[in-house]
Amino acid sequence: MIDQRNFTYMFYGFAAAWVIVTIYVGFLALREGRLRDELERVRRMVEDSGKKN
Amino acid sequence: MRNKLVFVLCLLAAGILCWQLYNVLLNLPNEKDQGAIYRIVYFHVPAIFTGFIGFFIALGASGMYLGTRNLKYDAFAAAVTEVSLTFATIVLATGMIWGRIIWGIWWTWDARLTTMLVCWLIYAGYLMLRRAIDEPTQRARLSAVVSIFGCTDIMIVWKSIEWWRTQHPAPVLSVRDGGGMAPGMESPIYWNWLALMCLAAVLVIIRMRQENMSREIDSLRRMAHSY
Amino acid sequence: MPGDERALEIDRVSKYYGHFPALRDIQLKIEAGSTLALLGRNGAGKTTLLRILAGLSKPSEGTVRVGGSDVREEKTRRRIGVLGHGISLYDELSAIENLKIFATLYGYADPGKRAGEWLERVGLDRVRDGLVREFSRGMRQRLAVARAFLHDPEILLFDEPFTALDDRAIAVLQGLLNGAHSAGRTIIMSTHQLREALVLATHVALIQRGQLAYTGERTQEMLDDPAYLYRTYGEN
Amino acid sequence: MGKTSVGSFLSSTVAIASKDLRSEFRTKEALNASFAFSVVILVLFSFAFDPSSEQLQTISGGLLWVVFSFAGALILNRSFARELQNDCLDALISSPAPTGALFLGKAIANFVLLMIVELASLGVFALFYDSRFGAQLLPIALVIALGTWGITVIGTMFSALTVNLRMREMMLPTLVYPLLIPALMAAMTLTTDLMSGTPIGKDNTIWLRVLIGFDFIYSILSVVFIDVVLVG
Repeated sequence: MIDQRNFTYMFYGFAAAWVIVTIYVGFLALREGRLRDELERVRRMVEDSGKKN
Repeated sequence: MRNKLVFVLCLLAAGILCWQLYNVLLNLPNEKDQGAIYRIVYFHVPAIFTGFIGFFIALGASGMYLGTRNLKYDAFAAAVTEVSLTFATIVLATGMIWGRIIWGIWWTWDARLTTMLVCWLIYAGYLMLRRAIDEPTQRARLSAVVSIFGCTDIMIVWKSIEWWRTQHPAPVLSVRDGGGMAPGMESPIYWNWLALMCLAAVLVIIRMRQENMSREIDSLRRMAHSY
Repeated sequence: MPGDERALEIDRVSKYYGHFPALRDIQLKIEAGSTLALLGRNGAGKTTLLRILAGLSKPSEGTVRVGGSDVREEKTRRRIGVLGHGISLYDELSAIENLKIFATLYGYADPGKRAGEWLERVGLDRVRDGLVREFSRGMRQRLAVARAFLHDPEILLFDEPFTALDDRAIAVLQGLLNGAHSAGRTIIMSTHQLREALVLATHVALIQRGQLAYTGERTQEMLDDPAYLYRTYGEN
Repeated sequence: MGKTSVGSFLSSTVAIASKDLRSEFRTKEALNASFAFSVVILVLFSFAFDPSSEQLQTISGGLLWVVFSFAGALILNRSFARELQNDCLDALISSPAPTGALFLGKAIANFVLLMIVELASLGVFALFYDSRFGAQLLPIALVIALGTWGITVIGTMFSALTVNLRMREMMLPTLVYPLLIPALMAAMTLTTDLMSGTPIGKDNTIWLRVLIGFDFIYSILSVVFIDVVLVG
């Protein structure tokens, strides 16, 4: 049976590792969304200024 | 093709991690002094390996960029550094939690801890520098130089504190000193390392794609202004 | 050919900012003794090209050579003089100190003598020990011109030379440019001031969106109607 | 040919260094600011610790180097920024002087300026904290010189690297201080030892080696990479 001493702290340690990875993945996802929006916007901007000329 | 690779690597990482989590929690014997907390080592050590390998790969990629001036290498270096920094953060966090129980303190100015912290600070600076430069070619050039300076520094720190006070457990793996952990207790470290490398590869691929996208945004913006 | 030894050759030069091509495939040979007016809109790439010619930035592709050696080589840089937007002088130093530094960097054995001569030529010898900070705008500009001509360069690069200058400095500069031209120096200048530039120029190059749209000798038509080039070779 | 190019390298280095020093001595802006700042920090530290206690001996090295590296940031921030004012940097780069000479000239000027500030604040330190370093004066001077060269080499390089950036003043310390850790660590340990009367010997020669190695490695790296930073 698993040792009960310090079990909660072991759990915190594992959780910390996974929380950090999750935060990073969330951060990547946010940036992905922001970049896609921006790319779309800038593409439209280039098309517009191309038309004007 | 690339998506398929990401998917496979994800699956592989998840599979190994679940299997090893089960293994670590339920199959491994208890350690006589430390209690359950020693199991943190199965994340701590693989994260160290992954992080440090990443920083050295970033050094290589930065050198390759300066040699070839191909922005592909710059995107790679940036992605690897950022992902490695995430793993360095994991190392520090898990290490501090372990230290709180075993040493009774969150932090100590020990050789290995200090190296990791210096490493963290240097590469955080690297990422901040990247954000402060708009022009992609200039950014690539300058951050490659910073990466080379930073990696050199870590090697100097590492060498210089080998003679310094050390409180950190000596490396426990058998490859280093032919002893330490029992063979059955050691293998999860390697398995988890493999899993974390797969995870890191996935993150690097995604991050690199973003780097390329932001470069494209930059060039489109310049194009819009030039008309 | 003896002329070739001194010609400036721009061979398939491109410059990218990320993926954006600021200069694309510029191919141009500037014969020794010619005066080239580099024309184009803001952001067309004139300054980028001049910076590459001056060795201030490296092309992403292609080479720039003078007499067969790259512009970043030490001996080539000795043959090039640059005057950019800024005056490139130190405010806290005196006129003579400023020129002496550059004379030293250009390897003159007696930098003080060289600096003194040039102060005389631009009419600043009476204020040789005055700090540049205290100089009037015109005096600063004349000193800047002296700084650029100090090492008697074969190739002179000017970025918008007339824009910031006052009348007297324009007169000094035009005098020096004429002198340099008749002494067989190569002059390359980028400018908005079409008329002034075209009067001096023997050749013209028009850059449009990073590409060379036109290059050739300056013709009478251009003098009569400075906008002619833009109308004929421009995109709109 | 070899001899003349070494000669021109040296004369360019000297020209750049003396130009920087001359214009700084004329305005004394960076010198004054940096010295005033050091004195303020020294005074502030006296509230943090009991200046007369035994404890001070063990932290004096650390305290001094914290002051020195803060003072250094003020001087180094100005180093390449000074060249931006009238586009002077362009004129220097397009001149035949090698970029390595340019770097070394500026590094030497910064070294001299920083040493002046350091010696002055060392005097203030001795006054406020009643320190005596007479016995170990020469080794202390050596350690200070080596540590300062470390700060200036890294600082000058990153001053060049950050010169065209927005937020230059913030980026420079963020990048420079982590890199300086091994040099500062060595200098702090050695200074503390020397101040408390322990000469450089068996136990701490290792730190001297670290300091010398740091200076040597980064001097070489900087001269090699300065061209990439300034030109491309």
